[in-house]
Amino acid sequence: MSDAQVTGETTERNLVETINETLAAEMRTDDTVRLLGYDIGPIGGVYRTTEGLIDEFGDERVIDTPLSENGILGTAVGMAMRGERVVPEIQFMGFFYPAFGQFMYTLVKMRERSGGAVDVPLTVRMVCGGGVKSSEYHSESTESYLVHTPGVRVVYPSGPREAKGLLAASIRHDDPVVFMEHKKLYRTHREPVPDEEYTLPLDRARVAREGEDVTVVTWGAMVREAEQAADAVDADVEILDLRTLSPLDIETVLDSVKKTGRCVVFHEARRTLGLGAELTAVVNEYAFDRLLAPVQRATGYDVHFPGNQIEGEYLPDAQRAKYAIEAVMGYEF
Amino acid sequence: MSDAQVTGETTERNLVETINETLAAEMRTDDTVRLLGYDIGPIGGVYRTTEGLIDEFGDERVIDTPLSENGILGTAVGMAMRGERVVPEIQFMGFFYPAFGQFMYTLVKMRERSGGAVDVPLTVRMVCGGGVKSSEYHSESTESYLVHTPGVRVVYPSGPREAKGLLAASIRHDDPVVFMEHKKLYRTHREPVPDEEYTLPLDRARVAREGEDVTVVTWGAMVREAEQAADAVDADVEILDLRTLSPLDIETVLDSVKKTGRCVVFHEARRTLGLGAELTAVVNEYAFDRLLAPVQRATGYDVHFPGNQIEGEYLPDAQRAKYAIEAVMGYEF
Amino acid sequence: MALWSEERPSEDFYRVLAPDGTLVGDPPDLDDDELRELYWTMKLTRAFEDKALRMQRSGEVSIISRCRGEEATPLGAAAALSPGDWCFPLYRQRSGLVYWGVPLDRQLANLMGAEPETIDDHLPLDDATEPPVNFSPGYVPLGANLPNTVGSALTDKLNDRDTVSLTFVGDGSTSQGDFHDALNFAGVFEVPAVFICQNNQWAISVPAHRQTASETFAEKSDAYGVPNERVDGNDIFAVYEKATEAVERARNGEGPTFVECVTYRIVEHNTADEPSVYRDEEQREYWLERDPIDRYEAYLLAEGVLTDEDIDAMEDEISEEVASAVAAARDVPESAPHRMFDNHLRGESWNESHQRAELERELDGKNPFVDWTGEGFE
Amino acid sequence: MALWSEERPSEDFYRVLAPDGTLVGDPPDLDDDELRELYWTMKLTRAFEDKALRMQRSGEVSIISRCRGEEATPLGAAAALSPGDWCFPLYRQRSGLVYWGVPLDRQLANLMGAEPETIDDHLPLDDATEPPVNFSPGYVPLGANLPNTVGSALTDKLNDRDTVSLTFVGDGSTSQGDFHDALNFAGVFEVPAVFICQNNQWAISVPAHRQTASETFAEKSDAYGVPNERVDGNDIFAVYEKATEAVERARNGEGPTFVECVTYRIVEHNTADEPSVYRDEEQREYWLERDPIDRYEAYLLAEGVLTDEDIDAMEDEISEEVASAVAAARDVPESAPHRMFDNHLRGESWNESHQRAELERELDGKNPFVDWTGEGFE
Ligand SMILES: Cc1ncc(C[n+]2csc(CCOP(=O)(O)OP(=O)(O)O)c2C)c(N)n1
Ligand SMILES: Cc1ncc(C[n+]2csc(CCOP(=O)(O)OP(=O)(O)O)c2C)c(N)n1
Ligand SMILES: [Mg+2]
Ligand SMILES: [Mg+2]
Repeated sequence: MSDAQVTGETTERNLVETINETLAAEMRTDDTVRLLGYDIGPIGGVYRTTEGLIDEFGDERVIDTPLSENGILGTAVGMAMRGERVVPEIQFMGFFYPAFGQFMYTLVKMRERSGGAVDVPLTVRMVCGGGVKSSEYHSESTESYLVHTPGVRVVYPSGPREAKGLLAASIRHDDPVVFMEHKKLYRTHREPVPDEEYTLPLDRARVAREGEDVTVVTWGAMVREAEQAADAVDADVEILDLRTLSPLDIETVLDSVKKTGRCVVFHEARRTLGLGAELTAVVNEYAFDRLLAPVQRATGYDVHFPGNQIEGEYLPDAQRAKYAIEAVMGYEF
Repeated sequence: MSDAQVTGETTERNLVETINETLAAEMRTDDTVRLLGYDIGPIGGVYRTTEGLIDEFGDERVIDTPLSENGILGTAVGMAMRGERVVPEIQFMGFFYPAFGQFMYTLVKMRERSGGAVDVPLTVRMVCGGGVKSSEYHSESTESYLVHTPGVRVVYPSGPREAKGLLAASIRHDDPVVFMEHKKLYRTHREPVPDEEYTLPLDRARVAREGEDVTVVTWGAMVREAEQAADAVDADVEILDLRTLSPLDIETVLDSVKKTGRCVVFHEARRTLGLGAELTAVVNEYAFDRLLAPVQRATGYDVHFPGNQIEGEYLPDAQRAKYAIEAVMGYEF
Repeated sequence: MALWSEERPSEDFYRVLAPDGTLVGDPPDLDDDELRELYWTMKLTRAFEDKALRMQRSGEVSIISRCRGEEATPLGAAAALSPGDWCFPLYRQRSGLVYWGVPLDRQLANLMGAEPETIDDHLPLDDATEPPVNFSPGYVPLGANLPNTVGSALTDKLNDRDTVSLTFVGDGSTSQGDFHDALNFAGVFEVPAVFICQNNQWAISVPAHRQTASETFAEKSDAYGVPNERVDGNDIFAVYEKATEAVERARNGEGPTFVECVTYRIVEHNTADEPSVYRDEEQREYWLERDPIDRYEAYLLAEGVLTDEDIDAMEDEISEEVASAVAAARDVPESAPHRMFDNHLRGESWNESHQRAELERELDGKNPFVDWTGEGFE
Repeated sequence: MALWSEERPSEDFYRVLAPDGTLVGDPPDLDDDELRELYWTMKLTRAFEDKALRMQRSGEVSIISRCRGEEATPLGAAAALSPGDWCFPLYRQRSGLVYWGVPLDRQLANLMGAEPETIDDHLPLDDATEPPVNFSPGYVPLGANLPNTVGSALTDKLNDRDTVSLTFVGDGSTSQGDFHDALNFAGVFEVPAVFICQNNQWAISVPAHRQTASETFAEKSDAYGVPNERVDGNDIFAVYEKATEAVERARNGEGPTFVECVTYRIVEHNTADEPSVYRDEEQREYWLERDPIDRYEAYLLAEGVLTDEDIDAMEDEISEEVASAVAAARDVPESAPHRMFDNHLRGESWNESHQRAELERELDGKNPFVDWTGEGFE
């Protein structure tokens, strides 16, 4: 579906169910789809996203591995080099870092250094995000490390409906993809998800709400916070759900900001070199004379993710978005 | 010295000699300074920066390790936790990635998660940068991965004179520091370096040249390219040599841009989420109504570092800086 | 529903105290007070963790991993240390911390999500409460403790000190690259370090036979020229004895040792886990019969080191100690939000002070995004 | 000046051909053509690399690592493979590549810094030149090849194919976490992989005894339940035989094998290195006497498989082959700058097309920073 065009029956789904069913559907239609990770087999994932899959597909399709993120990515890349559409799981984004070697040397680089001869058609599922009173290491949003890196798509759905089409597209795509799943979205939100299969483009932002006064660029769990902010603020807000963080859909961002003249970037990651920096720079470069106010960044702070008593004050929310919107609306030269 | 105040004798030095002599000087005055890395002992470093040190200080101060970047950082952190001022070496920044686990989990985080009880007073020397016809992996400038990470200082000298004061300050400082050494600077440039010992602040940019029309923010090997561009362009250019990339000296940047009204960020790293993005965002946020033109980023491209036949076209140089300066000088609303 | 099969590890290991509490080897040279202290520590640890579990169920604690059924391993290992030594624990070594007096109230406040600075403010350590063994902060990222321990031990070696550094690694965590780095560096530099492999046979849902094809975990250290031992990890005497030998070797400059302690995670991985989903919980019976406290209690009772009355009295004391820790931890106020900025870099950068001000404004209900000049909010 | 001491590795390993070329074991079952091909391959490799070294000295090649004196190891290993198998080489396995016909001109163009797309354009592979064994691109980051090899082998196992994946690891690179991951995964999943440890006793300036405290590299794989062999890496027969056995085991579903081949880096690490700075170059003598080509040549001459005239003729052919590779590589034009953008992501993102346009403008002498609207340059 190119965005809102899927018709037909829908079923209420949360994100866990959607991921689970989409994985199953892809595995049914393509035998080369295999899942790799720890705690994905009999336990069905610590968040139950792979529940039941080992029963249906067996332990040669749903493969519990030793406890090494680098081993998982390195093995997955080797499988992908041989044509398998592997879907490795990184249980928490905060535990991705030991795998940074394989990520940098093979996952994002194999195709380029082979001059296009060797593809790595894998999709790394990475569980991220805070707000569920977990420990600091379990709550990180460090997509900047991924987005600064060439050679990999970074996809980040804002809810079940997007997730279904984006995950199917990621698995079928021949580029390596990191697919981010925000754990707060797993169970808190249900929405109608089309029953029929569909894919969504891996390079296009979604206009989640149209408006004339100010553009809020956001993604993941922040999209719904942005919607609340938009409802609460005295301005006509356009919300862009980026969906794919790399490559960026700069065209859609620029079109929107040129229309509204104001922009807020709203994300959970730390501010310094968070994606808000890049978006601000791009808007500044190509829409400078249309800007009625500086771009503002409503983000997490430049600290290590704090303990759970105060994560609520760290994390951006509708209120913080509202402040940023009000600030740019009130700006005068 | 607070910048240009060191007086007395100077000697012509290149960067390799300066690093070598500064390490030796710090090791002489502080027994807890130890070097850790591979190829730092009898061979004296693949670029000869540690030449002779094992002869003077022995193999308990200059410690050749097994070939594991993660092992080096992890061991160094354990030593630093016990009060040693370890100076681990990462032979090439492109080989830093397997150590990203130790970097993220202990080096940058130990102090914060111990509530300040445990310090990690180490200085990681990291050899970076392109332009010497080496292989792609040996030429990377990926400081963004470091700067997006809280809890570590990132220091990047533009030449021998700066390097001496910054390296001494880094080693003596109680925060963990990554000290970046651009390999192109090692031997290409000699300049008078004060003989007396001095330190430079680890959070202040240097105004490398004063000017009224446009601010060029840069660092490392690009400073001298920026100076050439400034000489060649028809504008009065102010050049800021950042020296410390984290934490950023935002005050100096804003003061300069508010004065000149124009800004170019000039760096070797890839553009997307390169530090130019952050600097552009900060200038946009706090000096928006003083800007006479969009901030421009003269940078590397968003690709993996290319092979050595075409690295010259990848790398920014005086010509690229000049274009950017001319562009912002010529901008009209 | 798929369940993992289990492969019971060989019990061809060093054992002193049989599961029924009878001796099958020589007990270590400990006096009655010391024997009772080990018992007390295991009981207190179990009571404390069970309380924390209940507090998790009621929402006061966010998550806890218990060492129930594994208490003898961290305890026997830590007890082999001497004041001034260094210990680098993970999250499932509480009995070791309890032994050396890491205050329970501070541990609980941490489980309740307080920032370390808040704990230091409200439950400060002083000369009386500072544990005589140095404990690093607990490590959550698996494996990260291991190279740090080698660095700590190397420091002592290079400074000619006879301090020992001891650390732990789970069966699952032996699969991390950090394990390889640490054992390798330890062997090459012959550092005074002791590595305790707490093999409880599960890494969340993944059984040990999926972690490695080697027959034992102990033998892994051969690859690094590091000597090893393999012991019954539910036998406090066996663990204590081999850990003590390892600590002595380290202290005498004879280098590192790796000790595999075979135990079993009879409970959930942590409070977010439900093991019956992935394993046959009947296996627990076998291991419950090998419980480290039960067998040790049987031994102490049989030897007359303890009476049933002693045990009753101890249980009362333990209840009180736990209760007072709970009370003290509950008295620690919620951490102040600005704590999140503490202890990153020294000094206060422009960015840090600006963001601190933003947070303060937000908490005051003011707009934090209206400093258009970078000169601060008025 | 400090020099490293060397520790000579035990020669208690599998050997067929003594350093003087006499048999001390059973030679493999190879016919004369096959025997001559192995010889030819080593000679050609050496001549090619020596030429590349000279081209480096004259500035045509930026850097090269030679396998001089180590040719038997990669060759014997690669020769054990069959068409359709997979090989994951590093940078010091050229004899293996040469054996399977990876075109010399393409290899040289790569050493001359050409982008892979440029090489494909000007020296394309076709059915005639495509090597029958699949070679991955060479790996520079040490260790990274190892888990990829496991993934490749696992793929074949899961698809019930009898393909084998073979890879290499230097003595130094066994210290990387990737080594641990790969051997561990290989053991657990019993994959059809063969790991060749090319122990040339040096990692740039660091000797093998500083890499590990284990006695041999071979025994490291015990830690992963992976069987191992240790052979004279300068003995083409020994390497070939043990590699062949390992490949057969893998092909028969009997899992992975680790083979340590003991050799010596008699030359510089690469053309940026000067070994006399850190080691006593007199040690070379010992190893020069154990040269793999010399001993094999002596054997072939003694057996009458080769005559001196054959050798002269071969040397002429080799010179010609090298010369024609040099000529072909020199004919490859400098890579076009825009190649740097190729083969990152599929499709062309806004960013990629904009930056391509910027580069093009810059090359045309136009200002690339004057698109103020994002709508492109006119
Ligand atoms: C690097 C890393 N990856 C993943 C996790 C998530 N995790 C926490 S505990 C655990 C299992 C650890 O198993 P084991 O090492 O056997 O220790 P045990 O919990 O059994 O004591 C996992 C996967 C983590 N903390 N760190
Ligand atoms: C991860 C990584 N770290 C460092 C390097 C730099 N480097 C290239 S070769 C080499 C030595 C390798 O030694 P060894 O594994 O024994 O292989 P050899 O060169 O002897 O064949 C080093 C340190 C690298 N390529 N990759
Ligand atoms: Mg375990
Ligand atoms: Mg070597």
